[in-house]
Amino acid sequence: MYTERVIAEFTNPENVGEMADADGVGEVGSPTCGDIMKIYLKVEGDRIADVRFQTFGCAAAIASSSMATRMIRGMTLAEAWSLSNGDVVESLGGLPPAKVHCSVLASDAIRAAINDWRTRQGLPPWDAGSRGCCGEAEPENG
Amino acid sequence: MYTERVIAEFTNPENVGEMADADGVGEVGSPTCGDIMKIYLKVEGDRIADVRFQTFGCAAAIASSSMATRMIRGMTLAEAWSLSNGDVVESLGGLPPAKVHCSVLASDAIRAAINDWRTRQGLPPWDAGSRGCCGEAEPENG
Amino acid sequence: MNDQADRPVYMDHAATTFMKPEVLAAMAPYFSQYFGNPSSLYRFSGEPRKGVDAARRQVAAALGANPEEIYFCAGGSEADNWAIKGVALANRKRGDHIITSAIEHHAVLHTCEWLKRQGFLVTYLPVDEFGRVDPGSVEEAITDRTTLVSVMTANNEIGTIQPVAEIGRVAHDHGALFHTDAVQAVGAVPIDVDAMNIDLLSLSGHKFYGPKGTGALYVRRGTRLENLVHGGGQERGRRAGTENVPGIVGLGRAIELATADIEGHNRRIAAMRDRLIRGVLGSIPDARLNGHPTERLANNANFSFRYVEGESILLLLDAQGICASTGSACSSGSLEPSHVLLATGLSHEEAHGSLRLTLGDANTEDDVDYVLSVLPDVIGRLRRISPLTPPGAGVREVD
Amino acid sequence: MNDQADRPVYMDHAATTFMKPEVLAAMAPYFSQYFGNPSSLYRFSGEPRKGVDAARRQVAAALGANPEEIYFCAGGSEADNWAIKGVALANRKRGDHIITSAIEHHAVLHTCEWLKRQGFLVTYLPVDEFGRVDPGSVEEAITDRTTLVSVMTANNEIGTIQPVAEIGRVAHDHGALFHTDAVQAVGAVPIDVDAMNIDLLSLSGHKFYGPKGTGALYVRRGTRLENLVHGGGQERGRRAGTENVPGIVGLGRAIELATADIEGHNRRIAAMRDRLIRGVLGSIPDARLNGHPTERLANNANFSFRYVEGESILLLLDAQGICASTGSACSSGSLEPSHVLLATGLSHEEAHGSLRLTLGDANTEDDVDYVLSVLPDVIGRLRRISPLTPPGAGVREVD
Ligand SMILES: Cc1ncc(COP(=O)(O)O)c(C=O)c1O
Ligand SMILES: Cc1ncc(COP(=O)(O)O)c(C=O)c1O
Repeated sequence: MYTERVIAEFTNPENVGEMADADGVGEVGSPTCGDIMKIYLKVEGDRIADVRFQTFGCAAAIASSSMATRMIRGMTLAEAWSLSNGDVVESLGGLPPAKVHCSVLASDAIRAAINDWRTRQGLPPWDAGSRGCCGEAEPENG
Repeated sequence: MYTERVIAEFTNPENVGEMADADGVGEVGSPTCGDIMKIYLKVEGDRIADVRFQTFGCAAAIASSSMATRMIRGMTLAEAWSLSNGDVVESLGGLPPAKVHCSVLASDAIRAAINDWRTRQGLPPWDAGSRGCCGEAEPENG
Repeated sequence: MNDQADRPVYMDHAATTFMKPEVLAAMAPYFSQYFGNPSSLYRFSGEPRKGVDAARRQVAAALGANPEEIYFCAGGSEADNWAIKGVALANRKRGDHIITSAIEHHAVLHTCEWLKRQGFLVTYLPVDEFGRVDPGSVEEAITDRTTLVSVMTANNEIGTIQPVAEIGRVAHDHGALFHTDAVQAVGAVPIDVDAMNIDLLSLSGHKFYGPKGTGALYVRRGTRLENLVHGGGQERGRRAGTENVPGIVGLGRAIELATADIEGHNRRIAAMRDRLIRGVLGSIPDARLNGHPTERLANNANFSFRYVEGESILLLLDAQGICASTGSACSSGSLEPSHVLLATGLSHEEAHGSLRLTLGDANTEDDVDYVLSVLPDVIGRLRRISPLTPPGAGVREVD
Repeated sequence: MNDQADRPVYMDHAATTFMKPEVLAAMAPYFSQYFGNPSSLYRFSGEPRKGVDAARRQVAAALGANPEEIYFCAGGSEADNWAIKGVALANRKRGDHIITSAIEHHAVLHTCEWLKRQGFLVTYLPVDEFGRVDPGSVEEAITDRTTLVSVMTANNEIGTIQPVAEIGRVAHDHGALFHTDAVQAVGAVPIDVDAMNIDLLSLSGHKFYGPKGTGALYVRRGTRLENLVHGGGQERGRRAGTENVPGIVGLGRAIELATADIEGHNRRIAAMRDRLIRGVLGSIPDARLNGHPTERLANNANFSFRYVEGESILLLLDAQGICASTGSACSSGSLEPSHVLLATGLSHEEAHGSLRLTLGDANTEDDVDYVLSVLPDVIGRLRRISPLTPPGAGVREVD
């Protein structure tokens, strides 16, 4: 069901681990939903100098975290903010419909980390909307 | 589903045909039921000297007619009257449950022929009961 | 008795067919090698899943459908039950009326009887003397409450092919769904679900040289349908049960073979059938062909022989090594004549004296000759036993 | 990735099994040689009919039942649907209440949900931390309106074996029928329908090295049961559809093999299982065994590993050529934790981190060693990624 890129990203994820001295940290999800994603950012100027993640979740969640963190490294915060879950899915070569929410979680966690950094800087948080974690199941067929 | 004896009796039936100068004729069944049996008797004294049958029906009906006529040849009319359908079934080595009614038809036809003979002799008919032809289906299982 | 019983002249292909070697070959790797559950996550499920996917494409291609509209199940009876109960129950709020025909298979008729016991109304359309449903009669029967029209593509006893496209059109004009039981039609009648206005279609693998215990239901995208078998999420949540992978793969291969050259197949089979029909009607008096003279399955010959009963014919043919079938079925207490033959207007007697010979891919012209050499004598023998036979009637001398 | 994917270490026998060569050998003649319809009248039907009859005796013998009480169908899901809907609908006049357990297979639970939509009342019995149903809870739940109690013989996820004889006794004491889903139990739990007070029992061929798409329902003589699949008169009028003769024959042979020496089989399999359990719990901290310590299927090992999620475990094991299963299933929008594990009192997190390893006849001690050599590292890797892992937790050093 997963593409080879997803499996490769999952089995050899990058940017794994805690970051003790992070400038911004974002955590989304819950054990009830079955996925938790935590993103750590090191910010230099308005750019993401370093990024780490920790994920509890399925292969798609881990692959999405890894891919998303690789994508935002070096981006400005504004660029990282506008990274959509669709960008992540595309870079993974696709995700099964039931797994798309994992990529949403990844971009949500990034935004949470950015807003954490903004708050620490005394800046007002950007408006992230609210997407929740346990989305409603779409009927698969008819 | 049929025993070898039924198949043998059906493929090589005895006593087949019309009897122009019969002393008694009995016909039971109807095309609607799917079986018609007609028995012709030649009576000498109180004995069945000769017997013929004509049957429209399934293999069990034809085999039952053949077997029943073979059994009653030479019997007294009273003996033939008391031939039960169970006797016929036994001589055939058994009939499938759904086919037992064919043997009933055979003994009914014999009784009809005997009573025809009795009526022609000015004797009162014996009481044959009434068994009809399209019996109620018994539930096969449970 | 002859000793051909193990390899008789088999003319009962409408009952079931042998499985083709190509089909078994396609199935073989999935029994013990690629045995994994196609729904599992590990790579070992890849081959089974590919097998099922390919079969779904094969079935879809044979029907002019999309693969996502094909649902595998365990046979024609299940498909019929599922389609009819599924549509009736899922659309109950919209209406409680179902239209079908008097000559459907019992899998349809008994399902409709069950729905009647659940409070549904069922109309049974009559047929003409050839077994055809008049699309105009659908028009007359259909109401605002009608949610489903179910008429078979081709009849299993007399082979009559129905004007399904026209019947489907009438159903759609009135907002009803159209289901067709195509169990006998696959491989003999070219199917295009769009052109034929079909919303649901039942088929069964063992009728076209595929495996027994396999079938499929075509369900047009967006059709409201309740499940028949509830449970796991197989078949996209619509039909629970671990997938019968070898069976599904075999069904796919079989339908591909059966629909590769329907026209050529029909030409070959119909030539034998026509010779059989001419030979029988030419050598046996008081015989008639049941079903439609032209709108019939290429492999179907169904006769009524007056004065005799079908099971007897069958067993005498069997004694000569010929496998055939009759509409005269045995139930306790009486012979049940075929509801199909009665619906075409036959008397009970004629309906009882029916014989169905259905040809298949392994039959040869020799088989036809053999049947033609045996059948007149069989009918003659039984007529000599029958009290219904008028003096002189019997077997015409063959010239 | 290793390249064992085609012949991996397969430890998912509760999902499905390979078919044994003896089973295929038994089926082989019925595909293309003895292909006739067993219900037909001609002698050519003799072999298929004998094959079906023999299989019916084989299944009956395995259950301590009479052959006339065995009805073949297309799998465990169909058998469950049939038993539960069939009893509920046929006995509706007597009562509208059904009792089942919280840890049944979806084939039972979703069927009960369907019945609820038809107006029935359903009680779901709780289980203890080991997944056992207390017969006393049946006693409490049962009322005058209860027509059916359905509790599985053994659970498919955690392997817990239920006190079915006691549950059946309570049902009978109150005039209710007792159905058990024995799909996972056949070949592992000795069955005697009389001693165990069972009125209906479901089984599925592909769980004990038989063919996929085959199953049977045991129905005690005299049980009121509606049909699920209506149509032809097959299976003595109770389950329509041309008989899947090769499948039925294979099912018969498979159940005969599977029940020939249950004790010896269990001894061999349980020895491997116990070594597996000890090895896993000994080398991986924060791991627990789910299910009952002793009253469990010989082939079932089910663990929860804290801080990690099951699908990830599965896919890393797959990358090492190991086929396993998890209770953590994916549905749109969120991970659905196993209803079975939640019912035993696990938290969502623990339920998500479950791994099921189910052994089978082809597994060897080497396979156990291999899994034990791979699993600690897999769990360790995922724990290092997880934000839930407390500092220091991870993998215990093996000494
Ligand atoms: C306990 C249990 N019941 C029912 C089923 C359904 O059986 P099948 O998938 O063969 O229809 C299964 C297996 O999937 C099972 O494990
Ligand atoms: C027209 C028709 N519908 C349905 C069926 C039922 O198919 P199956 O016996 O494969 O369930 C048959 C054959 O028996 C049939 O001929």
